[in-house]
Amino acid sequence: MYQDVILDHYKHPHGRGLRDGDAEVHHVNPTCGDEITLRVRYEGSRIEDISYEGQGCSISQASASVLNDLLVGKDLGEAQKIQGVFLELMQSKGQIEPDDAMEEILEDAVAFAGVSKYPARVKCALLSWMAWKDATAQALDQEAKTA
Amino acid sequence: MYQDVILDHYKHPHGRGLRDGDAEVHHVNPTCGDEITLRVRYEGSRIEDISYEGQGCSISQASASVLNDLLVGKDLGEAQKIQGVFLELMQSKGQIEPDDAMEEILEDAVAFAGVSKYPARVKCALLSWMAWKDATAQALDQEAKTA
Amino acid sequence: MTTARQGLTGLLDTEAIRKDFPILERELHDGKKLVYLDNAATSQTPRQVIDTLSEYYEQHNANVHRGVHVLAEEATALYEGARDKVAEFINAPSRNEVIFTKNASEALNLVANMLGWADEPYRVDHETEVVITEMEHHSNIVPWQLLSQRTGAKLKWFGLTDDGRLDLSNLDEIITEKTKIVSFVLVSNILGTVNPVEAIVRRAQEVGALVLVDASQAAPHMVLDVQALQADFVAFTGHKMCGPTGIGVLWGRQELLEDLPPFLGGGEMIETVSMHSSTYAPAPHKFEAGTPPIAQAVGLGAAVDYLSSVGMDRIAQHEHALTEYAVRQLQSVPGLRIIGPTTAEDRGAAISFTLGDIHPHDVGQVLDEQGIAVRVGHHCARPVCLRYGIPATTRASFYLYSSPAEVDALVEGLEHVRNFFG
Amino acid sequence: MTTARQGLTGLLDTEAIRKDFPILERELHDGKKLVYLDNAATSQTPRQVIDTLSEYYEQHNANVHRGVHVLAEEATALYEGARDKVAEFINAPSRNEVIFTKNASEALNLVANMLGWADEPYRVDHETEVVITEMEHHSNIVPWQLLSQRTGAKLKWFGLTDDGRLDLSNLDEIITEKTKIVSFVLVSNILGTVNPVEAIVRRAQEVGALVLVDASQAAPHMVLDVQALQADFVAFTGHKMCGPTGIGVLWGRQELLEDLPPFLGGGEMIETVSMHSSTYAPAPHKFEAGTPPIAQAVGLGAAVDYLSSVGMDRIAQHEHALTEYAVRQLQSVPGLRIIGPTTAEDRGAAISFTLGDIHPHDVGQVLDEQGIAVRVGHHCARPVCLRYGIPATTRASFYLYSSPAEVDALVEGLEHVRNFFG
Ligand SMILES: Cc1ncc(COP(=O)(O)O)c(C=O)c1O
Ligand SMILES: Cc1ncc(COP(=O)(O)O)c(C=O)c1O
Repeated sequence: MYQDVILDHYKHPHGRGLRDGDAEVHHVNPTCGDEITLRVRYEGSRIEDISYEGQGCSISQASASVLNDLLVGKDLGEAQKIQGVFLELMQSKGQIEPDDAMEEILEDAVAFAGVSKYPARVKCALLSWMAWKDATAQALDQEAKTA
Repeated sequence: MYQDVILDHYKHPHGRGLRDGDAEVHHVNPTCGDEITLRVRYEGSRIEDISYEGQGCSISQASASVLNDLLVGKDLGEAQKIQGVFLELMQSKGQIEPDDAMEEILEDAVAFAGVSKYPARVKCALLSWMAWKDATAQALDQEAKTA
Repeated sequence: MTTARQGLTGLLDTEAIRKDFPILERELHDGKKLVYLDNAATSQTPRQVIDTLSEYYEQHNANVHRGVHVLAEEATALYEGARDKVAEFINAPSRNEVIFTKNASEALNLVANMLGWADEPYRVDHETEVVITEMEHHSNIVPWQLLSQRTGAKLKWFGLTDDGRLDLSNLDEIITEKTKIVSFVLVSNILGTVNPVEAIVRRAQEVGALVLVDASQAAPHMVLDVQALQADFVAFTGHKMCGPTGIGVLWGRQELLEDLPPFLGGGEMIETVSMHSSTYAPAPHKFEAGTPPIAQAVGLGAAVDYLSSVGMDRIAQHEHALTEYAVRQLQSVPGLRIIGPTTAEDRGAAISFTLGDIHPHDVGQVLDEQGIAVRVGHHCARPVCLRYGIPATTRASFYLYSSPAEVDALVEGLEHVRNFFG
Repeated sequence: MTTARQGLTGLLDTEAIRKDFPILERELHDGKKLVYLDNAATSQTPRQVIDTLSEYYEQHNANVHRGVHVLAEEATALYEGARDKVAEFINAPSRNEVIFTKNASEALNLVANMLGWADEPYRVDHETEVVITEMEHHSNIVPWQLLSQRTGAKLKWFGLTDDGRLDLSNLDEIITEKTKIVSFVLVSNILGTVNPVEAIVRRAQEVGALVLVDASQAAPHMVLDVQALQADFVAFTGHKMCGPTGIGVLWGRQELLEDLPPFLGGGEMIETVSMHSSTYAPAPHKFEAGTPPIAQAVGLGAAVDYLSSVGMDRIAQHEHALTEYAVRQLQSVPGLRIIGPTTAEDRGAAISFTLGDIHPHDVGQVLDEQGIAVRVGHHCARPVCLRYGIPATTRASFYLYSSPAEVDALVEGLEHVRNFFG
């Protein structure tokens, strides 16, 4: 499961650190203690930044780095589509062999395909993605209120 | 386990019915519902009568009949000795093969040797004997108080 | 005898089925073939289940959840896979509604305890009432007596009719606005009666009471569809349905399982623990404290597969035909009185009876000498014996491997008992 | 490595012992031999126990107690015989003091619940206190948190020293006249610490508090003598001592078991039941509601026979030697920090550690790829992780079949982990 891509992201995380954001969330995986604090900043429906701090296993840390890579700069609708595909891959119990079309969408994130065979680790891979989803909901909520 | 002797006592119980006594007890085997009401009458330390009414399986009923046979007319000390030997036999889990000496003491009651192999039935065989022991204790207690 | 058996339809090929059950080959008392008619107490275990257990210990044994090594993942997949199988077997809307317990008794106690510690609107306290019936197994009486002693709640019950059915004539007086829960048996283990769930559920829903169905004698013998039952909880036990001992099931509606407090505390049932406080995992784990009966759940999964491969509807049909035959044949034995319904209508395959004034212990013992295993006593339902004024009964109970020839053996055996004590 | 192993004395002939455990033959990940170092989570099962289970189901399966047929008598004799074996194994004064539960967690919950419902002088209520320690397994924390929430009793605990031992410096302030029960672990499943029972028991007796010892990690690994412990209750679990899942034990002093109220209600635990009230059977049956885990108790009996045939003192010696070797070798791995005592003194064979800042999940996963099974996480003892400021640990734990070669494999495996993430 430890693809080089994953190890690279783990050792050299992209976009790590907390910067300004519209909303901040803190997510914990109680069974293994993985933690992430994550902020999102939107410009309209465009994701300006995803910044984060966390501790945990290589899978959860690398996944946050990949998330940052993939979603920053994207439009919300596009990002949700990517998130949907990643979720599907992670819940596939190793049954999905990513094809070119999927690789086009998920880029480095296809490296997590092998993780989906390990139920105990799927939650690690999804931690930052769930945090992003939650933070986004809060940011939109806030915007709706102030609008 | 159903020796003819046991069946005989079951079908034609000796001394059945309630007559005058110094003490009366009512014992129940809650697991199978066997019941006995038993009275004892002493003349000094001599057992004048053991009378009883009961309902239950052939083993419990026959055992009461044998008890009546064996103990009525005996001196308390002698009766307790017999009771001790019967108890030993019943708790032997089929390991004791009654010899002549035991047969001398227990008479018809040796027929219960086979019952001792059936843990679920040992309590049935002992019901009346435990009732007799209890009634005797009460009778003696009473005598002590009135003396 | 052969003529009497004519016209029996819907029977299974018991000769084939019996080959799956090693114990049925046993000979007792110098060569008497085992005639096992004590299935309401426990069922026998097919080779498929025994092998599954051995394979579990020989190949996959590990503690479940949270493990990252191969064995832990295999054991977890097997254990959670068993939950899927059971969920499907009872047509549960969600696998998360299936809680593994050690037996049906723990499942029933679990509900009683949850309700004692629950918040409104579920809380059972001194202003509320709990309803059971007079034909319950002790495991569905004593937990409610304890709850009632400990909370002050009033315990009420439905009585029985002379022919062994629930007396629902006072349905509206027994189940009232004060009722918090109605707990009753789907199929009686002593009378064989199949109870009218719908009427009771309807009244319970009217007053907002919860319904717990004790399906210990139903799950092994008929199609059990928890959604069709419309109950809130359903309990049953593995060892009566070809499964191992040490495993039971509580099914409960998801919203309830979310709202209700835990019962036992410990490993597996928590989300996060500090010395000052803890939070609980979502159901079903919230109710499964400690290392669960892993191999036993896996074994129950295999049992459910086995039963499904035969078909629960076909098993029910088989038992119905056999019961019809048995009540008819038994009533031909002089002095025999069936305690419970005397026809096969709305009736399970457990038949209790008395034989003249021969004590059931004697009946059972003499049958045993002929290799015929029946149960005698009050069958953990003493109030039923009190109700019918008998100290105990003899009970013969059938399962998918029981055959008309075994009914005949029983009837012949009883003739022998009569002669013996005659 | 070979030189490092020199001087190891007291080891068992693991080559012979391993032949009894079919699962140890398993190969993982294309031909890697299983190195099973997750024994504190669950132990593996010897052929002797697996065969006993199969034989039970193939030959003797029946419900226990009250049956008059051969199978029921055999099953009862086997089940009660297992009680005798366990009683002897722990040197219980009486077989009636041995209660079968489904696991250690149920045993611990049973005591907490009994004390909540008990009469004086045992009753735990809002004026009283309950004492545990910071190194307890969640199964010995959450039941007391629940009891304390439900009764208002104050929950207190002993803290830990930096080197992983109980801090008893404030013994007299923690255990006071208000203390009703002190419940603590004999051997920690995360730190490996063996706790000083005597000092705690002495203080508890001084103030008249009951003592419950969680021996889940002790019973499998050392001579357990409940009389020598002088505790009031001792709990342990079958699956960690070569037995099946689904079976645990609570030992309790007879007078207490007589005085204390029942926990679960149901069949088997009653003396007589009417709709209005029930009376309870004497212990141990009072605490065994419903059909017990019969096959699992019988399997535990076989496990106890197996362990005794090897000798608990020799098993303890073996593990001591292995632990000594392991703590020494592990500390030679750069960046490895043992969480818990760093010598084999007063220490069991479970060794938790961290490896630099490599997350335990990653350590465990990469070890697994080499066929080495360890556990990672908080080991159901999260307060210990909080105390030492770590999210989780990797834990290797040994048993009678573990060998020095497996310690070497672990150390090599950890070197590989370091390189991989280095
Ligand atoms: C120290 C300790 N106590 C209690 C338990 C709980 O045992 P079980 O999960 O079998 O109930 C365990 C094992 O998980 C343990 O290690
Ligand atoms: C109707 C009914 N309910 C509950 C039970 C209790 O099941 P268990 O003993 O497996 O807990 C039984 C069987 O004994 C039963 O027949």
